[in-house]
Amino acid sequence: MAVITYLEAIRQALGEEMARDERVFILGEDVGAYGGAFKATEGLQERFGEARVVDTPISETAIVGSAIGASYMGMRPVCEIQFIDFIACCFDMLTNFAATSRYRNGAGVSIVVRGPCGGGVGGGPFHSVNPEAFFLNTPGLKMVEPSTAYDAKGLLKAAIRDDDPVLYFEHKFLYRRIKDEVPEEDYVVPLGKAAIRREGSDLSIITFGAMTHTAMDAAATLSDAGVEAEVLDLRSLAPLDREAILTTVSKTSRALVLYEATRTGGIGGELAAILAEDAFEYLDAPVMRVASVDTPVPYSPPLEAAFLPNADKVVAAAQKLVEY
Amino acid sequence: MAVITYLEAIRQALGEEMARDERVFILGEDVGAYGGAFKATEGLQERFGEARVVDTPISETAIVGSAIGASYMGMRPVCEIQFIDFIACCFDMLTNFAATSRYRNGAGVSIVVRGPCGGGVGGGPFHSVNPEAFFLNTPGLKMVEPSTAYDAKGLLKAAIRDDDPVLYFEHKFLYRRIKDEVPEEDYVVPLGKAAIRREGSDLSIITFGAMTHTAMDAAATLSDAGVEAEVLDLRSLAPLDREAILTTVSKTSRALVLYEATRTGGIGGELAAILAEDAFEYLDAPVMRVASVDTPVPYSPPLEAAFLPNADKVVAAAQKLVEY
Amino acid sequence: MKRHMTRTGGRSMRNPAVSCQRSAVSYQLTAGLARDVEERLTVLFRQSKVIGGLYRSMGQEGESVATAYALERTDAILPLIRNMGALMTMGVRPREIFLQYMAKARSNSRGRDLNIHIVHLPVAGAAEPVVVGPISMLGDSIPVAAGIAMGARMRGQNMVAMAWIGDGATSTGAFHEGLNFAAVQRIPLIVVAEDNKFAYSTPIAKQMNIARIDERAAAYGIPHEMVDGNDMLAVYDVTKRLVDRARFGGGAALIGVDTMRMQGHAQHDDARYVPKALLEEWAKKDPIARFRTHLLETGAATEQDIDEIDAMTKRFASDEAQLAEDDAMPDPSTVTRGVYAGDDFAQPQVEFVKSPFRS
Amino acid sequence: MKRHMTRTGGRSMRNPAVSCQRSAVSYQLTAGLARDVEERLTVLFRQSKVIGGLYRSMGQEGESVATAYALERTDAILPLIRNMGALMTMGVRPREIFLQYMAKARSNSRGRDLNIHIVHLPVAGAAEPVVVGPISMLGDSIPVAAGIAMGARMRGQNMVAMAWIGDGATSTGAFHEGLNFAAVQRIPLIVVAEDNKFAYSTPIAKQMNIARIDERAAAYGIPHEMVDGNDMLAVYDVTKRLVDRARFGGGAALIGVDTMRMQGHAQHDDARYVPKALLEEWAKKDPIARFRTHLLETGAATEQDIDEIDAMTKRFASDEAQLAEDDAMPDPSTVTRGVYAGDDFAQPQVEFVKSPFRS
Ligand SMILES: Cc1ncc(C[n+]2csc(CCOP(=O)(O)OP(=O)(O)O)c2C)c(N)n1
Ligand SMILES: Cc1ncc(C[n+]2csc(CCOP(=O)(O)OP(=O)(O)O)c2C)c(N)n1
Ligand SMILES: [Mg+2]
Ligand SMILES: [Mg+2]
Repeated sequence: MAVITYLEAIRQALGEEMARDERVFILGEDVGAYGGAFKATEGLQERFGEARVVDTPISETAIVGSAIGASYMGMRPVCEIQFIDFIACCFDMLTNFAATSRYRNGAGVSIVVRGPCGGGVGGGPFHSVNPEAFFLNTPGLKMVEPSTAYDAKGLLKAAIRDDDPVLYFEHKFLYRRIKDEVPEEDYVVPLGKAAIRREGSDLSIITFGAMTHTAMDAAATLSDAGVEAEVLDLRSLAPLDREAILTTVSKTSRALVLYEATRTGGIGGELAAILAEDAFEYLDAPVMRVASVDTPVPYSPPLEAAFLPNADKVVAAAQKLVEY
Repeated sequence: MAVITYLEAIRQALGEEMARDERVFILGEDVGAYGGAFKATEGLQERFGEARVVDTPISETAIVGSAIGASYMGMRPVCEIQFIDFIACCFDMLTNFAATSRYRNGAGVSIVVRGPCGGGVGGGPFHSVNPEAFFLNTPGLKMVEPSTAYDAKGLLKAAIRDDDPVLYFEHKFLYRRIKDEVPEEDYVVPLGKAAIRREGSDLSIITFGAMTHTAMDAAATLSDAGVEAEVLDLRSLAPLDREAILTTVSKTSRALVLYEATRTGGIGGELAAILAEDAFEYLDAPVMRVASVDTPVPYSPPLEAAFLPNADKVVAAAQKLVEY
Repeated sequence: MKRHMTRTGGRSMRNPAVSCQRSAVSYQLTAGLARDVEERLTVLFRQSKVIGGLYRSMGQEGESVATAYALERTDAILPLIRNMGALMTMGVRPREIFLQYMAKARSNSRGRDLNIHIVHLPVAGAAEPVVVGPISMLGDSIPVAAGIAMGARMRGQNMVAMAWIGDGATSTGAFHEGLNFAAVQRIPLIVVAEDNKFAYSTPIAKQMNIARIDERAAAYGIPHEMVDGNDMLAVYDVTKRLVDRARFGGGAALIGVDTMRMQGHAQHDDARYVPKALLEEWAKKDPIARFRTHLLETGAATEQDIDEIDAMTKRFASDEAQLAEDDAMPDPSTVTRGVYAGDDFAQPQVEFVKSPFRS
Repeated sequence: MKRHMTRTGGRSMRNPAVSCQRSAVSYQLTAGLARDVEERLTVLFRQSKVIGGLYRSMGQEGESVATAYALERTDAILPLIRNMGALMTMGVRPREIFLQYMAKARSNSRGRDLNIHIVHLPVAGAAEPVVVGPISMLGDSIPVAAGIAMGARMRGQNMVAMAWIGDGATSTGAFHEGLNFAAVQRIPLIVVAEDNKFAYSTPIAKQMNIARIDERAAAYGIPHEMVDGNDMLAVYDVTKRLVDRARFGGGAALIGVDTMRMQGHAQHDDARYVPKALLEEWAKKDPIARFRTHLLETGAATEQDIDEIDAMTKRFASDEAQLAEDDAMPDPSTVTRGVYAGDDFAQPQVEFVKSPFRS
């Protein structure tokens, strides 16, 4: 096993899938010789040629739309959105064309749309978004967001091999900060499966992406105070792993939902609804949401720090929850 | 008081606001001489001239973008999206430009974006959407959806006078089917305020738009069976009237959330989360969601009927809820 | 502007011999069939058997047929609502259209999607076209068309993709992004931009500030040409040249067709915003009547031949409609099926007819 | 392509007398100031005092200054990240830029938004420009610019809006929709399309298939012209003519400027994908050095005059930077404020300087 960064895991997944399957190709802005704004595609054009690593114009709708067309011809395109915020510019193509195609005419769309999401790096209102809730009400799309290098690689491979459109959000805060062990041999992390990152009996922290690490930090602090939190990393946001969610909450009877997007209208609502419906009998306390405050993502570090969830906020909420 | 249709109420609101305030103008596809696909702007170009009722190219991003620019110059544009499904084509302009402008630079964006939403008329996957959840995770936007002619007029006037971007969803099923009394004199229905449509003590049905009528039908049936449902019509979807939501649930201790969009990732999640957080102590049963099934909107009438919520489905869910 | 016939169908000075290999009569057949299918749909619409709106291509059948004729059977088409002619030309069986419009169980979309929103992705080696019907969001099929042709190239297929687009839809961002991308990548994509004078009620002058729709392509550095859309021979010639060019590596091109939508946007629209004089002028240039005259004058067919063709297409359209009418509505219990892979169920394949409508 | 000076600044055959009323020296001042402000920013960036990326306009200051010079003080500008020159020309006080880049409390966005994302909507009657900084989503400022000019016209103001856009950003759907709308509505919008050879790492040949960026406008039926972007006099002349035309009802126009981005996309980008020869070629055409030569050769200024100007702009830039450095960071407790009307709080207005940078 080698220890690699989250970013390197993504790069490896792309390279290995392209080597494995000649139908896989990459398109996006600056993905070629430059290797992408964050270097996720570095070296791939050199290795696989210009036909399979395509530098596109600044045209997110053309990127996703042409990927849909190519997938109809049996290809497996991977679209890079330079910052995931620009996925707003192809919202129509994704939600109306890609998501509905199989249902309408049995014409599956095997594309991956990936890009850096999330804040914490002073990116400001247009380079920091967590867009999962924009897409959660559109049946036909799948969504994943890894928190580890292992998952980054395994989920991306699963996404590329999947026959449905998959949005793959990679948290830019983790790119070079997170390193972990990744097997040499080929593996996938199946879509739709969450992972327990820490066992505990007093409350469940349900989260994903960069917030998984925040949850782990909070759990360590809580443990010092005698509170044992179980941390569930969702990994897949659509479909959600309902079983894993209900299992942890049936064990702990207390649920804290942690996500980095803004609070209102976020994925925490869906999680709360699932718990309200199916875990009502288990719950000894209200489901709590810890999320960013309801504003655009501010740029200045003190503002962004106040905006984002952090371990302290999670600890405070968790303590309230266990004292309930 | 005159009895007018929901559609006529919209037309009157537009005409009266244009007469009242010369900064109000309309732009959209076929809104001029033709009077709009559903005739909501009929007669307005004749009355106010081509400069104030502007037929645009098929360019939703230009419609909303130029409205933002005009609003910076002090105008109050009302954009018509021919079917609200096409709002996906200006998702970026709305969520990134309009929604953030005031927060970023104190530059308010006083625009209204209105258009027909919803199903039940055989419109198929691209002419039937209920898009509220797409926008619920974007702070800075307001959203309303009337269920009566009275509200259609009063909410549209409030939206036009509001200093923030307001998405105004009008349910096309109601256009000519709903008629009610509307005062002769000027009035507004304030944004952010829900309305109790029926009092009851056994459960609360929280809903809005066309589903309000479905809820009322269900409540009548339930009443015959001895179950008294309270029906809360949200009217505003952003911001939500938290107080009204908590008040009704504290009274009935049972909540059924009814919405026409597809179930997963819909506004019902946010409502469930609010109830989970703030009404946990009041609740005697799990919050139930009744919504459309998780598929694109199918076109054929038997499929669409199976897809949509209806009074029977609400009655069945309500009965489960009160028996819980 | 390219024109082969005089405006009413007589032989023009520049009229060369029919320049395609296929029999001229087949144009007449196919355009007539397109009109007859729509006529049947109009009857079904009046009988409330069509669900939702009915969009006619009356007056535009000629350009739609003649552009598609320039393709090979295994090329890709991305028609819009008014491209019944293209569908008929590629051999889509009329029953498919009736099934769709009546939202039947065995329609290609199984009653899930509207009118001509059909998709056909042939199995490898089949002598069938790729057909990707539109989604309603105008413009979106242009990037998708670019991707189809690019994907085919990657897979080593020598395929051309043809996409039709209305004057109004050329104002969308998706059109711009898709065609620009195709131009840069030299993708074999042919866009047929239909100036039919209106986008719903909006006259073309409110849609674009250029005199000729084909100038839209000037921003992309690709060949573009304007053609009399109601002159099937001229349309074919121009299109064939650009299709061949695309097929042999020349890249994308745009053909502007000058035509006229002779009915309202959809059946509910009485189109009173269209000046009467304009309709009268274009009525004289009806592509089917014009081609009939042309066939007679050039001796390619007799009155009797053509009457027989007319009777045949009418009968065919009505037989096909009947088959579709007899089909069941979808079973509501299927509504949740097939959103994701692995849950697919009985997908009706688009059927094609070969004869007598295409050589 | 319009060109007034020889490539290195000497008098060209076609060089007319300086055709603007304003003193030629002020170009030098303003372009120099733009460069000096960015030089200071680079220092602050190296000191980690700039938050996030720093985007330089090195090599492009000339076109940015000279286009803006063609506007009246009360017109509207919609600059992109590389239009420091336009901001200086319209008199935006450099401190505003430093405050923004350092994410300070009293910056126009109160630390909420990046770099030059500032907005100024003057109170009625103020002799100040409308300034609407970009949002990051490229292309979006074009429809907004159209709306500003349309809104101003509705309010009876005789205003021209000018928006800058990169070669890459002309590929966006928003650009197409916005400029097409402006063309149809004859909106007084001037778009300056900057061919600086790259969009991030992507060469212009992968962005568009046309030889000259101004051909993008051919699809909209508006006047378009290409100009040597590093020749300030030529840029001014072309722009002034089209601005005047727009102001008097002639509608939108596009100016293509031929220039070169002399540094990486942002400071983190070493731009090794840019051929050295290209940089060397363009280094000789530096707009500021060229204009210096021009001033000397025409006798409009002496070496000493120009050295004084240089010293003044450098001092001004560094004084302004200092003021901004001394400002506080935003108070985190304000984070939730001002998302909606009614909760607005202390909005720092953009400050303008009048002299000596504009007559
Ligand atoms: C993005 C988008 N906006 C609006 C519409 C609504 N709409 C449907 S057809 C139509 C007019 C289309 O005109 P044109 O492109 O000229 O095609 P034609 O109907 O004339 O064949 C409009 C506005 C749409 N389908 N898609
Ligand atoms: C819609 C959108 N997609 C992608 C980006 C990411 N991005 C930022 S700057 C840039 C390159 C811009 O190039 P160009 O328009 O030529 O302007 P220049 O930087 O050369 O001045 C890209 C791709 C963006 N800002 N907006
Ligand atoms: Mg048209
Ligand atoms: Mg550039």
